[in-house]
Amino acid sequence: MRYREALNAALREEMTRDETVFLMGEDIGVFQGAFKVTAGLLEEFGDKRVRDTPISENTIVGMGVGAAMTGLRPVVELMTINFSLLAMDQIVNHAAHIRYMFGGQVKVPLVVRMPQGAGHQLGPTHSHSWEALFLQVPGLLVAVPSTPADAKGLLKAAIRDDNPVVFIEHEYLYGQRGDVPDDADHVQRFGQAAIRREGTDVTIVGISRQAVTAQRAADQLAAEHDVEAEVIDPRTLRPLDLDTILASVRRTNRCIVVEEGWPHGGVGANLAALVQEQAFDHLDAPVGRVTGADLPMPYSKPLEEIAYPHEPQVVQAVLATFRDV
Amino acid sequence: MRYREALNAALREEMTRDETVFLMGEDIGVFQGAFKVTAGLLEEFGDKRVRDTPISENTIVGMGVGAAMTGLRPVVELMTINFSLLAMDQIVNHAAHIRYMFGGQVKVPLVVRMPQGAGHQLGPTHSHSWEALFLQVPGLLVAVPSTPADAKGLLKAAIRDDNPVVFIEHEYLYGQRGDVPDDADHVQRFGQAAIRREGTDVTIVGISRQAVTAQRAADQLAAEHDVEAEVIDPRTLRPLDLDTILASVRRTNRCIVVEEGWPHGGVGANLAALVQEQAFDHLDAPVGRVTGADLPMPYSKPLEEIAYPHEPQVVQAVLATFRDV
Amino acid sequence: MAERSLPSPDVAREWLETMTLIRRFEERAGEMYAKAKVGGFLHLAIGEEATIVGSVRALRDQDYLISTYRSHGHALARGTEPEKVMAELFGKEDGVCRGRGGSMHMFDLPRRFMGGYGIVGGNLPLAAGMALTSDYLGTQDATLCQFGDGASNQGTFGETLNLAALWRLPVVFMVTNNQFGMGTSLERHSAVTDLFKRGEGYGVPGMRCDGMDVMDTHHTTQEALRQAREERRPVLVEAITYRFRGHSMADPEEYRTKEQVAQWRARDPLTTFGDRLVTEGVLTEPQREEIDRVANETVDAAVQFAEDSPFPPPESLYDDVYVLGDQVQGWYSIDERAAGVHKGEDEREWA
Amino acid sequence: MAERSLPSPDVAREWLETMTLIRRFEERAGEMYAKAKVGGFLHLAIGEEATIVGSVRALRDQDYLISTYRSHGHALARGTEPEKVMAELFGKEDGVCRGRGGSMHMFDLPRRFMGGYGIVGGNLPLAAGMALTSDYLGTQDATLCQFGDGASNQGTFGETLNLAALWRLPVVFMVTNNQFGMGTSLERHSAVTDLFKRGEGYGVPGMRCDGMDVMDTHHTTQEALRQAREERRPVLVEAITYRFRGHSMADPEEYRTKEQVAQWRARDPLTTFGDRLVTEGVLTEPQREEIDRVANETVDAAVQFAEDSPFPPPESLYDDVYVLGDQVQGWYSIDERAAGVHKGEDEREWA
Ligand SMILES: Cc1ncc(C[n+]2csc(CCOP(=O)(O)OP(=O)(O)O)c2C)c(N)n1
Ligand SMILES: Cc1ncc(C[n+]2csc(CCOP(=O)(O)OP(=O)(O)O)c2C)c(N)n1
Ligand SMILES: [Mg+2]
Ligand SMILES: [Mg+2]
Repeated sequence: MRYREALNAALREEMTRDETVFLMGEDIGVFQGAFKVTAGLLEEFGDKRVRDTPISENTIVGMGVGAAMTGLRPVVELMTINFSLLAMDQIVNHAAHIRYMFGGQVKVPLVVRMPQGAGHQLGPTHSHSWEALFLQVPGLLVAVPSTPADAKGLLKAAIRDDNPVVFIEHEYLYGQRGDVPDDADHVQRFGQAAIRREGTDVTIVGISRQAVTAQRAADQLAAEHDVEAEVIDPRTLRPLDLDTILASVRRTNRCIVVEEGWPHGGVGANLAALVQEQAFDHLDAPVGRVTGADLPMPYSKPLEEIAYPHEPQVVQAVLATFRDV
Repeated sequence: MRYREALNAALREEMTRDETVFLMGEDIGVFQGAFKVTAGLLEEFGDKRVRDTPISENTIVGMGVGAAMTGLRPVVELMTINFSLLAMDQIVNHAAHIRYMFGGQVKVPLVVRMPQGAGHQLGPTHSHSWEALFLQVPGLLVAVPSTPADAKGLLKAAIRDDNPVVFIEHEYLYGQRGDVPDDADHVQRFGQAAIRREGTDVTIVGISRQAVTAQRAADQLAAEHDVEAEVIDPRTLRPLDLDTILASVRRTNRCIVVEEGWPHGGVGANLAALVQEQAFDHLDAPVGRVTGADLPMPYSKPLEEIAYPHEPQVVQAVLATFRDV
Repeated sequence: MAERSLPSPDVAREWLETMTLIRRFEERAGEMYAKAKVGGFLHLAIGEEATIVGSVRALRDQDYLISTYRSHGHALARGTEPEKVMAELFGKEDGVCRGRGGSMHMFDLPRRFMGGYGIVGGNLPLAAGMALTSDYLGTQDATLCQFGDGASNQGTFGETLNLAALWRLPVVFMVTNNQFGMGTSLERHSAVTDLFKRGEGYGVPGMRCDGMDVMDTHHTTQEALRQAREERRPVLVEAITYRFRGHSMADPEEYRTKEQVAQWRARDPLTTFGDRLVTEGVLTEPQREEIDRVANETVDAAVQFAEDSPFPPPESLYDDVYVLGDQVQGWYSIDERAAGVHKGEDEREWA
Repeated sequence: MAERSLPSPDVAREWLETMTLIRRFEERAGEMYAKAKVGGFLHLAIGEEATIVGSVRALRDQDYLISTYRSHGHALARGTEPEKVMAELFGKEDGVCRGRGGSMHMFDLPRRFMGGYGIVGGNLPLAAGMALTSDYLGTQDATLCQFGDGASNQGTFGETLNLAALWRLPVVFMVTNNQFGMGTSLERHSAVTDLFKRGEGYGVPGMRCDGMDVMDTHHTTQEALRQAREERRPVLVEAITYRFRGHSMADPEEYRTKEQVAQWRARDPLTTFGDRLVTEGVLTEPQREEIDRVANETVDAAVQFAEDSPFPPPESLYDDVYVLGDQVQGWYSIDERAAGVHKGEDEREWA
């Protein structure tokens, strides 16, 4: 099953399971979704539960917050993460803060879905990877599924959870295939990292689509450099399963984080800080980071190619951690 | 001279120096500014150059971008940083990206001023410290002045620079006094950290208002614990003077970063990642972080007090780096 | 505007009692702020009591009410205990929001007072979302969304009105036009000063009422709510009023003249409504004074309660950041204050 | 609408030439996209040429023009070299934006084409800012801001129109109503479908024109620009038109009927305007065909130029992220690709 179809199945199952779950977003109904994630759902559930909206990001997220505060479970789709900046105030100052600032009187069971990522030559303003913006925000849960199974399991968990969730999908992953448990009760709970590949020499943490790049790089490292890398996909960044990452680093003594977003203040920076704090004496080399370039994403293919991480950069970063031995 | 007056002087001097410099913002004119930074400027320069705006954050920043693209040097005031989320799209997808995405054909000499910080019991939604959000964004310059002299020197440099600048002031600092060079040509250029106190035992990096907390903590460390801390104030986060920080850490072998914002993905995380990358073999302890609590800022005084950094926490974090020796 | 006739004596008396309570409560809150018992920003609605009580009294118990950072009056009118509102201002554990929100962030779920919000214009989308819930669940509940003249310049205004009209949501948008957005007067922040007309381009019809007249405000809001409820469409109501005090406690008020303030104070809704009740024989002067005395007593008790209530304990700092459970048992933080969220920091036992 | 009379023969011919060039250019761009010579999103304005040429021709050289991600036509009408636009689509170094922006982000400073923007509604504030510059510097320049029907639902629409009216800025907001925001039809995204009326609540008068008629569009835009320029106030113009192709290249178009598309195609602005020029004797059939041939030749040359142009070299990756100088000599990055910005990474020489 494709990642896209897994998300579609999760939405269908949860809408069937719970009458209060409904979808709002731009072109999710008649148009079937910009990336076809919601294909067929309008026909199946009707326009009360699959609602096309005008282009008003801040307001559709805010309406989701209001509906969530009063008993519904809205799943809002932002066509892409690039437009989430327009809804930042509703996501941070409202969705994430409301429960705390009102002393726990109300909950906000809202899911805001959005795909991110570069690689399709969409250029500046349309190629962002911003998990690092959202992981900063207390009150939010943040998911970054990299496989069809996780896409389904995590989305189901997100919809059932009583906290506001920023659910970050990836445009490149939509077409990827993978096995998906079709058990409608299977949910993948947040805060459980996945070890995608076991290894003893170095720990590679891959975020969102870069979890896939990390695995490919690991295979290359084994085949060509005789380095056995352990690949970890955190799956969610809030909550974060740091235990699994630390346990691995304490065995491998080396750690590389791979992400698509900007280098400063990114997921890699956060993990590097946490890992060196918690496993300082276990590190034989600095925690390394492979990130997107520090610039708006250029449109031109050859420039875009070198502006976000690919296997060679991961391999190089890993090998670098051995140079000093 | 107070920090507030230093900013006022910078605005007055630059407006006098350059006819194309003008101010836009909510209640900056007739009301003299929510924090009185623009006091007297409407009277002195008239309503063409000191413009009160409606409450429309995204649009006033966007108008600043458009005006900057066509030859003016707008200085936009956002009443507080808490409202900057509404303008995020114009700041990131427009101000920061326009030069790059149009192949360098145009520049955006825009300054967006905004005060941040907790301590006045403004509660959730009104007590944010978000330098960490902006430092992620390539294309922006980011300033976090902590003294009246820097407030003036950096604001003048920001107005004269041809790049878009996010200029982050601090509500607590507005009333603080300090010496300020009254030479109208004195500018403090970006990318030069200040060593606020010399020391040999540990490097404390303080951001924005926390640079002041760091100095107080350093005095306490010297007086009560016989620890000589070197205190560094980066002054700007983009560009970042990492050299000065690294040179210090290579001497002290210990580093603590103090900031008011949230812990995950903060300035401390970014510096911890950079310092362990660049000075790994020089570190005798993990780079430590003292940050704001991982929650929306509570209104209640005793809770707010413990929810952002004060001297004791800095002292404790510094002493912790010696425990393992 | 033709003068509206009075409601039944009991109703009229209750309205005056509530308006008086709000006035005395806010005056005292101001004093407590001066004594530093209350911190942060304190936005008083003194002068706007007729707008508040007239509109809130047009609501049914099940209807949703949502307001701004200037919402003590809305909470009190909705029935929230004055002592809990005062305790919130004091930042105490017994405050409506356990001291977490403060003056700008009141909330009372049982009474469907869905909160005060600090972000100007931020509550409009929430209101439409609440109305969407009523529509989705097929109830007869309506939502009343209060915001100011300045807020009508925020992008959320146009976005929300369009969506509410497009989806025929049962929501009434009430713009409390008190002539100023902070220090900026209406004509200096809005190109069109007839704010009730601003919704027409989005398919939302407008009405205007005299916000200094509790009866006119009540009558207009009631009709607007009826249309929202029965005809299933949003309505925009503009209430013309004035705030007698500064925007917040720290406001030199250089943006308006003493004369202007005096003119509006001459129309003080408490006085005019009270006088009328006396003239029309609903109340005797002694009864009117009694209402004032009772209000003051209630406020005294509220202050005492707030004084006696404890501050929230430090251990409660992290309460309610998340709904904890299977998924969120705690979370990583580097933060020494975060009890129980230090999983994995074993290596820093010494810290 | 009363049929407008033709402009002078030379002008009429030039309009048809430009409309034809845009049409042929975009058809070819679509082919190049199919051949994967062009990447990303490609939004064609085929069907909207009369709206584009009619409005752009109403501008003076010094006026500012700003558009959206659907702006090849605006650039070409403004005079940007077709080969540079095509090279931009190819992501080549000789593209107008050196291949950095692509189809959605065209820009041509000398011609005051102030750019295409990918964020719906994002260009309205910029346009008002440009008009503010004209006002500030006391010039006679006006700004023409192009956006779509869907964009009129963004918050920036209301915010910007209010500010432009309040400050009397010389800007014309032109909503190109092509009946759809992506797959969402006008009546499904806007409660009020007479979009030209949407500005009234913000003090911006509206006009409507037939966007399939280049003369009517030109006449209306010219009058709007005159008012903006001379009476110093913004105007909202709604052009009724239709896009013949999908929203972007990947669009199954399930949201509209073949019949509807056919009806609009029957009003193809190239055909109707061309026919009229022939009927009224401005052109002979052979001359008309000649125009088409020349347009095709120009496009052939543009494609050849784009093919021959080199891709930007890797070392240029970081060009123009910043205006470098005294303050920004480079900046820290952990990024192996960032030549010259590795100050301080000496300890990782080995890396
Ligand atoms: C988004 C945002 N911008 C600015 C502010 C600062 N601010 C608080 S109240 C206010 C004025 C609002 O005026 P109005 O909407 O008329 O309400 P009033 O205060 O008159 O009740 C401003 C600018 C804010 N809280 N939120
Ligand atoms: C803020 C934002 N939201 C969503 C999108 C995705 N998107 C691109 S074009 C478009 C439709 C815009 O419709 P309209 O304004 O009518 O312009 P048209 O495409 O018809 O020319 C959408 C939703 C975007 N680019 N920006
Ligand atoms: Mg007001
Ligand atoms: Mg359209």
